[in-house]
Amino acid sequence: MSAPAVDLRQITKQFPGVLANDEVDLTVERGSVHALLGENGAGKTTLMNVLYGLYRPTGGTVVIDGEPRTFDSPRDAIDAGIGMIHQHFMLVEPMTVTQNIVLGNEPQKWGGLAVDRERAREAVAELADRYGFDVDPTATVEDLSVGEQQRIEILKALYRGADVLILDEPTAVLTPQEVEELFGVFDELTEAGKTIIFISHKLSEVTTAADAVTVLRDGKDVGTVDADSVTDTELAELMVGREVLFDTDKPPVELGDIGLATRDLVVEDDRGVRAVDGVDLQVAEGEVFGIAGVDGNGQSELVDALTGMATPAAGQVFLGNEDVTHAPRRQRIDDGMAYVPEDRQARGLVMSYDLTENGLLGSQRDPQFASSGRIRWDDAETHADDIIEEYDVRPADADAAAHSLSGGNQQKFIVGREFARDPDAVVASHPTRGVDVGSVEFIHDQLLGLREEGTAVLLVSSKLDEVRGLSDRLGVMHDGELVDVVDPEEITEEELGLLMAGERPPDVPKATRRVGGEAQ
Amino acid sequence: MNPDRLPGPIAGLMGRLVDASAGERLAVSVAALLTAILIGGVVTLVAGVFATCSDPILGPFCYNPLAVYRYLFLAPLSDPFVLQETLKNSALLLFTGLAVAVSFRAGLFNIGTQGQLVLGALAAALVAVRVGPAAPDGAVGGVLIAGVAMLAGAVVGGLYAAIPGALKAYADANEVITTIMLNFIASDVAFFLVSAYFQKPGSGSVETRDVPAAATFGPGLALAMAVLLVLAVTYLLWGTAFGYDLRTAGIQPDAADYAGVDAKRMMVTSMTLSGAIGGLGGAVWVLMSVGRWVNGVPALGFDGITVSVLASNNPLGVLFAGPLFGSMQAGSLSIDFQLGVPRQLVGVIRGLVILLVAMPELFRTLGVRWGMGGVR
Amino acid sequence: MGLTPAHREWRTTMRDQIDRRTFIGGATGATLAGLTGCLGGGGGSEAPAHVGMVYSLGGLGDEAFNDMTHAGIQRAEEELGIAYDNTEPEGQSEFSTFQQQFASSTDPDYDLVTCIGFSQLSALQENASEYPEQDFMLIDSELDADNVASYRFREHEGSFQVGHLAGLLSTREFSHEGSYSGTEKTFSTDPEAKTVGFVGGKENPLIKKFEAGFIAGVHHADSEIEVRSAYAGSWNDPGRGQEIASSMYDAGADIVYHAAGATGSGVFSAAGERGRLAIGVDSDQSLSSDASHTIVASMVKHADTAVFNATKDVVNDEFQGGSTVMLGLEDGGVEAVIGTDYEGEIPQDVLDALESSREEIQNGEIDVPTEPEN
Amino acid sequence: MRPSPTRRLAGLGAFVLAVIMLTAIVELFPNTVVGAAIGGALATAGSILGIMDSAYAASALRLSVPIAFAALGGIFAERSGVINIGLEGLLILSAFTGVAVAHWLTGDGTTAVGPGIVLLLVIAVLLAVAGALLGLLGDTTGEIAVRAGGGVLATAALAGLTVALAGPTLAATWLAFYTAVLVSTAFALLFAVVTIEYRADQVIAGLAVWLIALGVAPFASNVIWGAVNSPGVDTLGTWTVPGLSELPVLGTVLFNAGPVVYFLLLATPLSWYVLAHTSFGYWVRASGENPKALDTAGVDVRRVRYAAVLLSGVFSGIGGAGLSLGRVGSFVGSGTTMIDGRGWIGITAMLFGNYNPFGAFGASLLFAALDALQFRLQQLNYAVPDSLMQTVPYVTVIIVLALVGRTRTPDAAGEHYESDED
Repeated sequence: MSAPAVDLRQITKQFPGVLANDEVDLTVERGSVHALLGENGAGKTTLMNVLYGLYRPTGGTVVIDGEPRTFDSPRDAIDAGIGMIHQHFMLVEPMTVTQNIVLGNEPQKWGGLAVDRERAREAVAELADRYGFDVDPTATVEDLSVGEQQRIEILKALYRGADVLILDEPTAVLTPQEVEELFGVFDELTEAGKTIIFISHKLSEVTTAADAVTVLRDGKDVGTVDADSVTDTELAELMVGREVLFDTDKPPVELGDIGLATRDLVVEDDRGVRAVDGVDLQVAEGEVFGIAGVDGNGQSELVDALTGMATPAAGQVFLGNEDVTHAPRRQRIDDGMAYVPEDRQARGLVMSYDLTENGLLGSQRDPQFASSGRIRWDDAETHADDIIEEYDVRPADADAAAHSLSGGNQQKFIVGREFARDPDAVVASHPTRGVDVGSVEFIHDQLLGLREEGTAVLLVSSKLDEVRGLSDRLGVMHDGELVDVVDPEEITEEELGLLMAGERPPDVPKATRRVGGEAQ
Repeated sequence: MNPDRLPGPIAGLMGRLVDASAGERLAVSVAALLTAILIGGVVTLVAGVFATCSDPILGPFCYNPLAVYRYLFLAPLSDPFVLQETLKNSALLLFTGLAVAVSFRAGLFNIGTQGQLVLGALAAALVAVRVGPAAPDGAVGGVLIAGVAMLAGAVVGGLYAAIPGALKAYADANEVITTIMLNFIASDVAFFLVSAYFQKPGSGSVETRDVPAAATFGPGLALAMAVLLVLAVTYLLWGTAFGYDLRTAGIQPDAADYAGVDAKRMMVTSMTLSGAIGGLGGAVWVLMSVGRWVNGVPALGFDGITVSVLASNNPLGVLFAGPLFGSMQAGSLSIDFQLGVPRQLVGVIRGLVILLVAMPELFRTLGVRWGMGGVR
Repeated sequence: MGLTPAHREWRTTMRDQIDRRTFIGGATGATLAGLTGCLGGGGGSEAPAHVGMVYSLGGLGDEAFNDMTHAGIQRAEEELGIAYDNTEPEGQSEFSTFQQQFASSTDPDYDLVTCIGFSQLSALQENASEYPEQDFMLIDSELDADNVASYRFREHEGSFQVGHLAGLLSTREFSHEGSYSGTEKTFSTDPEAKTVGFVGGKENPLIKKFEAGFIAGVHHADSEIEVRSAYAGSWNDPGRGQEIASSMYDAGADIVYHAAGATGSGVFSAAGERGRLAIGVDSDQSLSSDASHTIVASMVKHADTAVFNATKDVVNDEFQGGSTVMLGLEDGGVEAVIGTDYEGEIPQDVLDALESSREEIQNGEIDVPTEPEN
Repeated sequence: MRPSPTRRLAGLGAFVLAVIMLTAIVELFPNTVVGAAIGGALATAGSILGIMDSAYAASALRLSVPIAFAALGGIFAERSGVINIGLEGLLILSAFTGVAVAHWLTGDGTTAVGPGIVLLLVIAVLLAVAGALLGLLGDTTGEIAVRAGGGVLATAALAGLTVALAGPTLAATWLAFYTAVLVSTAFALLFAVVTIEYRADQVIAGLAVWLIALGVAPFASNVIWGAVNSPGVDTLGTWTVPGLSELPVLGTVLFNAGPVVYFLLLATPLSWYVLAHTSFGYWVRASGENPKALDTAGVDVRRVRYAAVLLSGVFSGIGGAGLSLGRVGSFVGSGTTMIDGRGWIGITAMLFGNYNPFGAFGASLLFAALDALQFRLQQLNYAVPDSLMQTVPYVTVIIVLALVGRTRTPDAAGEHYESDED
């Protein structure tokens, strides 16, 4: 057997403060489809950027066709026959398909005075023909569908002589039909001897399309498995890992009325794709409702619609008894909704503000800190100090700018601020991501404390232990739909994995309905 | 100044203003200013070679940069006239610098302060002329007229700035381009309006009638008003929820959304506020400097950009940068007058300052290279 | 018509001045000596008078109005030994500043502040009462104040003369061999096309006087000649001036007269390109223009004389505060001067006709309008 | 390049609007008619049509030169992702430099071509050295040497050729013209360094370029001539194409014009060609729309942007010196200088023309034609308030922006681009 097409050995990539890849090994056989599986932030993209020459590894070797290589730039990687299709397409939208494909390697005529468009078009047509792509070389890219654009990207790599194609989450933006077609393309390509590496965090497609799967978790590779023999459940376990199980003993809480609910909620993403597709859920006061699911299955969009960051395309959102579907975010804040956002650096904190100012984010008009529009900075500072003390934020300095805090401390501050609102409803999106173990426990206790106070809590997390341990009921999302609502204490990890993969195993322990009434 | 020693609310405010990166920005501004002055000095020296004079300072050099800078910065101290001019310029630059700073703080490039000022000035002049005869005599009347005129200036300037704000918010039209265009439109339209309808009888130039003398005031009062306004706006930006919303929207729009700020409305509001301050500056220009609206309004709006940029859009910085440029502008009369160095030199230095302040990277690089960790 | 001795002398001064400009450089060169490097230091304190010059917009080097007044003060410097300082405002709002700068200065204490141009009227109204001890002179406008001497010109009369000349030349064969921009060329009229043109800077009552006199003069020669007028809307846009004049020449104009400051230099370029004629304004522009072969005549407005006389009055302690001197054809305040390259080329009957119309204006037989007839 | 139907519609709408505004202004302020509105309108239309002859077309073409060159320069810079609002400043600088050098070489009656060549070469060498130091000319020493040397040699050859072909005075004027173009380019290089190398805000830096030029040109005029306005110098004259210039209409418009008009007529299609048909054009567009796409395709975004900004300097140089040396033969530095906002109109023409060289040329021509029309109407005694007429381009652009929004601008315009960690 010949040398593997790609052999990454002990790749380590250190960013300031973050170890993105930790001695990762990856061996990809020629002519195979190899999937790289892992949660967001597991280091998949970093690893591929190393392979594509965008990053230089801190340690380890890149071996291509048995030869160790050092890439200083993508140009070197391209020369070595590696092509990458990024998650965000590197296409120039107002230019034509042909122009995009030949960009940087235009065939010339008249001694370089002009691009030989005829030759370029022919080359593209010939290439498309060879791999069975149906593209119009003269079409403008911005007029094409996402799936078509992706094929242009693939052609672009092939035009540059790529033998190894890296695709970063290629299905994330595709419709199911387009995914189907893409996998068809994979077959064509591997038949022609090309090698494919694709990044994914969707279990089902990995087992469908790949020959082998390497799973990354927290920057480390946790093993490579044969895609034909592995089950989705095993993959889910590998991916999410077994973390310390918290012995959270949740005292029974008297359930109140509906605190937070949606009805037939539909949310579209930027491209008009239905990211949330008809979700109905009710969270009672005094209940933690967990949402489990692999990242990118509509959780973010659901949270946006609930919190007023996005306007739903259809359906309704209720806060208590009130229909807040079209209410501005301001009103939801005033009505007692707290929100721990997923992206703390863009939304949750103003990075150049100090903690006193960040402590006001969202409460800047709260009578607690402002009287007739005037902010009482003393009270704001006391408030920030309280959060700092209670949540053990370090450095314990209300004058420190948010960007000077570590990610975990930033997160603790946000959680502290939101929970301190004494909210009626909480939407917490990955509240413990990037937080140290001790703090995780603390945040969990706070969440449960809110529950006991009769707050409706919606918890979104990709950590299975977390949602299972904290939730009274657990909803599983897949592809924009709420697949099922289960009893977190009864369900097995295996069943949960299947649900997350979009399958419905028989006899899943349903959550017993304990919610009082329907949303109005 | 140790903020902790100040009374509570003020200490809080001061703390807000002097945030973590203020030191760096201050360092960049000072470095940029010094570099611009240095380059300006070299330009002066070299220009002196091409000029002809009867008494060169040394060899072929006609101009003495040191003398030039002595006049630019120190003339107000020794020459009452230059001092008077400095006060006037400073007051006006405080208004326009503040106007620009407010919009920049809100994340909007309001290059249109000039146009807002021109129309605000026109409105103020017309209102003052119109209201004049109806107002009671004496100081009361003067205050009344001036008050109404300044209000008119602020309203017109604000409304005129609301146009690009609304275009940006609701039509996604780049405010840089629209405000530049609106500058030209403002001066052309004002010229037309005055020459066609409000021309001062018997005058050969395009100008309005004189505003009532009772309504005019000196640079002292104007400066006091400007400083008060700067402090008021400082308070507005750092002491109120509105200011918090405005700053957050300017610095991190996503976080503003998160905090429940209506970003689009904030664009219109902050542009209106900025324009109102610019329009107020125009009114002060009419009432303090000329006593009527005349064609050829000085480029105070553009100077305001310089002031704001040098002050890194911090109102308290404007409080220093405004008078600095005000003094340089007044001093430019002196260098022309006393040294024979063309006063356009100040325009060159002004441009250099903006250019240099715009590239903090340069100073960071230099700071690192020279081992000055403090600049980082 | 022709060169009066006074004018000959003035022409020499003007030539000197132009030559000197390239040498002296900074206009304040004369006072530079004692000043460099010392704050508030006074220079030339032994001079019998100090004059502060506040020029009109467009600045020195306009080869017209401002340079003319500059020539006047330079003559005073030479003949009377006075000292002077120049300021060139860049906008209308700066007039007041510069007037005040001179008026408030104590070292030197200016004996006279010369305010050039009608635009300074409003500013001077205030400053004259603000500084009652300061003597001012105002050119091109009138202010009734004890400390202001006003000098105005009958521009329409001079314009009538050049209009008359244009009208007379336009209807006959007339040509001049010369050069433009390095190429030999013939500059001629087209007797068939009975059209001449007028280009103004910004439209205002003063420039309207030029236009009115010019039109009247043209029609005095031949009432059938069409006069095309247009305003450039700017004093500093020669590119536009050139296009406007070109459009007039293209429409059949033989001769174009301008009263447009620096914009007017474009009129000469247009004439040069088209091989047509132009008429200058304010000063004898054939002396300074690069396109002197196109300038058949200039309507000279002796602002230099006004400046010189007022300065002399101050030196002799005879300052005429509160008076208005009106300078017209009669007293040589305005006159039509044949271009240097055209001396001796203008047919005698034309010169005779000009001479007689001049007399008729002076004795009141011709009443020159101050507002354009159409 | 391909405008979508909505954009085309918006462009058309804006054009119609401009025409309506023009007519409205003409109609609102006639000197004569008040009552007979319809008759007056017909008469106006008649006389407007009467005005539009070949001389009118030629005039509009000449007036459009500095505007269109600024617009072409702006197109290259902005399509590469660098917003250059300093074009007005570049026009001012080159207009001044051209006259200053021409006056230096020919001013005192004698003509000195030698110093002109030396000056030109010195600037060319400095530019080449700067380019080499910035790493713009290539990666290997050989490459750099060949390109830098080639540039300087080409400049020398051009200068030599000019001197050989033209008489001494004309040659000196041309040398001054070349120098002005190089100085404008050098200033554009400064702008490029500041924005690309030091990541200065493009808008602020552009404003600075404008303000500096607005100060430097009158300052230097004052130093050299003791006044903000220059004495007269010779112009580049006109080029008459033998035979063709005799053609009825085209002859006047196209074949008997100043050299800079020919340059414009060449530069417009050439710019279009470069953008649409050459690799460099592909790169410029990609760099402005999605620099990352270009970077990952292995092309150095930085060099592309430098080249584009330098081109904007070259074009602005031709436009500015073309106005001062090509036609007028002097520099006027008072007030807003003789450029008087033409660079800004150039930016509006660029926007109105949707970043297409032909579109920008058309828009420049339209604005220039409105101007030429305005002062022709005056001559027929239609009192058109020129101050209102001058707002037409600006209002048009605002309307276009309001209708079309930002979608027209290259996606990455105004943003710094840095390739990920090296």
